[in-house]
Amino acid sequence: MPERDHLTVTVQRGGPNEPLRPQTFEVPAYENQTVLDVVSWIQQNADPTLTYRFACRVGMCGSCAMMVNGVPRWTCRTHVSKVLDGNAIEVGPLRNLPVIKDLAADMDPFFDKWVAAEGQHHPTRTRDEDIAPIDPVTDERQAANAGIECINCSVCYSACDTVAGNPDYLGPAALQRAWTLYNDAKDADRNAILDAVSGKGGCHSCHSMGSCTAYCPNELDPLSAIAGLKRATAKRFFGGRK
Amino acid sequence: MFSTKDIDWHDTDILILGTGGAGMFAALHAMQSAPEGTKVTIAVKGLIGKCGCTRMVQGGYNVALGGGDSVERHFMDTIEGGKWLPNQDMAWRLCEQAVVRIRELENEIGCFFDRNPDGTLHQKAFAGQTADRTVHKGDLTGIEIINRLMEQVLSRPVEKLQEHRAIGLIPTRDGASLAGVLMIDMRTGRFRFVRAKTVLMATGGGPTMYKYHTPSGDKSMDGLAMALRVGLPLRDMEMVQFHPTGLLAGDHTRMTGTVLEEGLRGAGGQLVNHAGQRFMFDYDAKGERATRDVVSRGIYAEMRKNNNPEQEGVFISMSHLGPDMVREKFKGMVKRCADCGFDLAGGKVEVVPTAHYFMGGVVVDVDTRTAMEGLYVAGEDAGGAHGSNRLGGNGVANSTVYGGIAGDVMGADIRKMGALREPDESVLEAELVRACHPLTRKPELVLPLRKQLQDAMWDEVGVMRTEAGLKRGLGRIAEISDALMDVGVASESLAFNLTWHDWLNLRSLCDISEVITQAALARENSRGAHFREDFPDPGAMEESYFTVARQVDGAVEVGREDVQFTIVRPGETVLPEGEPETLVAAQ
Amino acid sequence: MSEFHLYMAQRLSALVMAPFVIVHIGVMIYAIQGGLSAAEILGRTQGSAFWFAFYGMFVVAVSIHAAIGLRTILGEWAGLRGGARDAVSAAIGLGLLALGAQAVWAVTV
Amino acid sequence: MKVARAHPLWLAYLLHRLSGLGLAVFLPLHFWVLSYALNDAAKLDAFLTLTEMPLVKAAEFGLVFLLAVHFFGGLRLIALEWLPWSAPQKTWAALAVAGSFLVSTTFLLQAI
Repeated sequence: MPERDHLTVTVQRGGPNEPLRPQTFEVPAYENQTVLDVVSWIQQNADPTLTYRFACRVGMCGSCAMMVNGVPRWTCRTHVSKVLDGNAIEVGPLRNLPVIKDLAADMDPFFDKWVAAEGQHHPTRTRDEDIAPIDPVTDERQAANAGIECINCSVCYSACDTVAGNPDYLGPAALQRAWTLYNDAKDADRNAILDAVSGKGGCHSCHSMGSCTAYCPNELDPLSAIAGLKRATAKRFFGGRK
Repeated sequence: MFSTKDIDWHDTDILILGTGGAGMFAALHAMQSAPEGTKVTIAVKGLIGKCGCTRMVQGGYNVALGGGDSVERHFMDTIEGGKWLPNQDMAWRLCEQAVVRIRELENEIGCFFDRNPDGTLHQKAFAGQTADRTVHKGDLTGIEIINRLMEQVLSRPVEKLQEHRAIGLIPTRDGASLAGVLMIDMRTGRFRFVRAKTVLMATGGGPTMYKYHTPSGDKSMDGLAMALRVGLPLRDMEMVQFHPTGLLAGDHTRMTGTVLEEGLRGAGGQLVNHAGQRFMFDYDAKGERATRDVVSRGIYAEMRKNNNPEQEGVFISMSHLGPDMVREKFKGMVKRCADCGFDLAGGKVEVVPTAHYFMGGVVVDVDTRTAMEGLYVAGEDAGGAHGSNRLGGNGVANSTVYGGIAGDVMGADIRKMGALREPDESVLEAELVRACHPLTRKPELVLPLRKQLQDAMWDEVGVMRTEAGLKRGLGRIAEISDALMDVGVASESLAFNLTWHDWLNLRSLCDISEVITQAALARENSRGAHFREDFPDPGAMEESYFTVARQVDGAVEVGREDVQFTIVRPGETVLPEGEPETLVAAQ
Repeated sequence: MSEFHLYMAQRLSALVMAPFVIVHIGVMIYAIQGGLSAAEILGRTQGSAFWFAFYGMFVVAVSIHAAIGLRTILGEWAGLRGGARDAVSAAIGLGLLALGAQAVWAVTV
Repeated sequence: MKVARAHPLWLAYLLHRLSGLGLAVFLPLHFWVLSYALNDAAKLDAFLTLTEMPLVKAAEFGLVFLLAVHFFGGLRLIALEWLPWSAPQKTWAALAVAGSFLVSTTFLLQAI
């Protein structure tokens, strides 16, 4: 049993049409309790008007990311004991995205940038052809595999101060996706990828501050992926071909 | 409170409800097959690709790609796994088209599935399969499939209605065709009626009316509840698949019910009861490696024997395999447990059977068409392909295959359709009134009723069923259902009002819970996921029937229809003579 | 100039400056021993084509490098956007170049 | 809400940015002082004697420190971006700071 029977939880309320304000709740403490459970308890028992978002509950969908004590996290996979500051937790909507209401952020800018970074496969084959044999251990494939498990939760985007200062910046997740595709032997248009990440707000806007890698709940490394893109674009500039 | 004048009207050509594997494939195929200039709209209760269950697929994708395996073998496994209840034409099309769909996923959508050292696709065998057939990406196959599909959809000119919840299928005045779908724009709380020439319902099933359940939190059977209200026939509604090992962490946490993967048992994980003893060999010669339904019943029986409220479940123990080995082989699972405060590698974790997948659904043909013109259904909302039991790896194959088919068929059918249809205003109004009902009552907590329903379903309509229990269940569901109508929701602001949606979710769950229970009463034998303690025998395969439920004048009626053995009869096979029974090496 | 070209210009100017910085710091450590005097500095540098080229290139590189760096900071920290930001940073670059050229002229010619 | 971000790489970024900003502010002054030589060597001398004052010395130390920090930080960045590196970048960041301290301390010791 936990030592304390209540947690003091401060939740950021409000949205575009109402002023932002913190609101504090006393929430019963349990042994097995995630930050999502705490937020859910408030909505289900104390204040039915609280808005938040979640779906899978197990760290697969990336719907429930929020700022928890100043750090962007998947709330469904964050045990309360890991973030407790004394007896308190502060929860807010993800940073760097417009707030829809309370803890729910509008993720559209994040996905618009995913698309803008050419974050979609450019086919070399059709459904009528066999699947290409691909050696799983080549360096190229390893580089592609390194970032492939991103669940687009936007934690890195929210952690990044370059995004905060530069609204055009595509952000770590989109650029990591571009790097993954650039290393995918099946992708037909690698030049289009390099073009997409070389424009305004592209990979060259990154200052390698590494918050993306430091806070990625999946332990991925967008920082290195973005460095890879910088390297590839520089190489192309000097006439080097991949 | 609201009148139909408050509804925003919105027109499109093809409307797709849901962004799982079925919805997104439908959108992509509709873009390819429909005439130029066709407007395609995709609406979803959460965010595109984020809500729903395709993303949560761990195991993989069943597809026969040669090497001894064949579409015939995949088909036979599906029929035998479904205990001869599947619609054979649907099952055949599933197995046949999975081959095309997996190539599409790899070649056009850009998925990357795990490879063998020689570069070919790696395939493994799940329980109930007679060949190494399941294509996968580690144990996060769903994430790879959905992320790649999502990118393709986002980069195309598809209209996106996110956080739009469908609340009613609105037919034309004669009731023969669908005019459109009434929705709530959850972000603003406004009603929106979307007219379309064709509508695909791919909202996913998701039996979350059970105390322990695996599906995503947004799942609440809305699609099937809408189909029920509009009078469509629903088949196999008693067939709820339980996964044997859901995490048990108390009823105050959303972690409870989430799946601990099948592979743990396959790798030698042991199940021990409250007394610290292994028990699965008391129930099946394969022990922990028996199929999902058998292990679920074994665990359930042990739980009943124990009957200790302090320690409800049983334990899965991996530590005898060496904690380091477990940590390495099941990295994701160990981390997930650790994040939630459990030590899977070195300790033991309390587990319980958990409602996982819904085999039942709307009666459709092999082209996803329903009895109502303009309405198509694919994925977990559609019944028939799996019969009484779904094989691991057939779920995502089903949603992607039939989603794609639905897109093709809608794109073709729309050429024959003229103008948008006019809705039956009285149904539109009735649906509006229904959705607004809680806003006219005194606000109360919704959660306690949801917990009551989940307890009732678990106790009376769960892993093992009896006539007496099912009848008790009907009574309990009716009480909860009535009580819900007296629970109100504060109506000051309807913008992103989750509690209103909790109410609507529970409304759908109550309606479908009743159908599940009625269908379970109607099936007086035990097949696949459905187990009647008072009728433990499966009955003659030759005389297999499936249940069909529909709502007539506000009451649920369940009938039986004979299974048509259109391709193969029980006791026969479509495999060539001399084919070995299984190609999987014994473990 | 695209963002990419600015990036390359900044990285390349940095690489050009790297040896200059080392030599410059080294010379300063050497020169400061026993105190600085104008005569000592000028005696070393005036009329030297080497030091003219050295500091000339240094100044060109530093003007480019600093202007691009400040352009980023103006965008991210001062919220300046578009043409205004480009104009201010170009002015800073040109100003640095002018002042730097004047200093190089004074010290080495 | 206060944002938590004080991890080593972020601090390295901040140090690089602030040192660059500091150098950019100092540079015009530096150029202006040197330009005195054009007109009047004596004026330059008068300014240079100021360098004997402890405060000015400290300022100079600061400038060389900034230059060294920015120099090593920049090399770290280019290595990180352009070399297919694999070693943890934290090591690079630490090395850069240590190196710059070494250089500036040498300078200070020499100057005193």
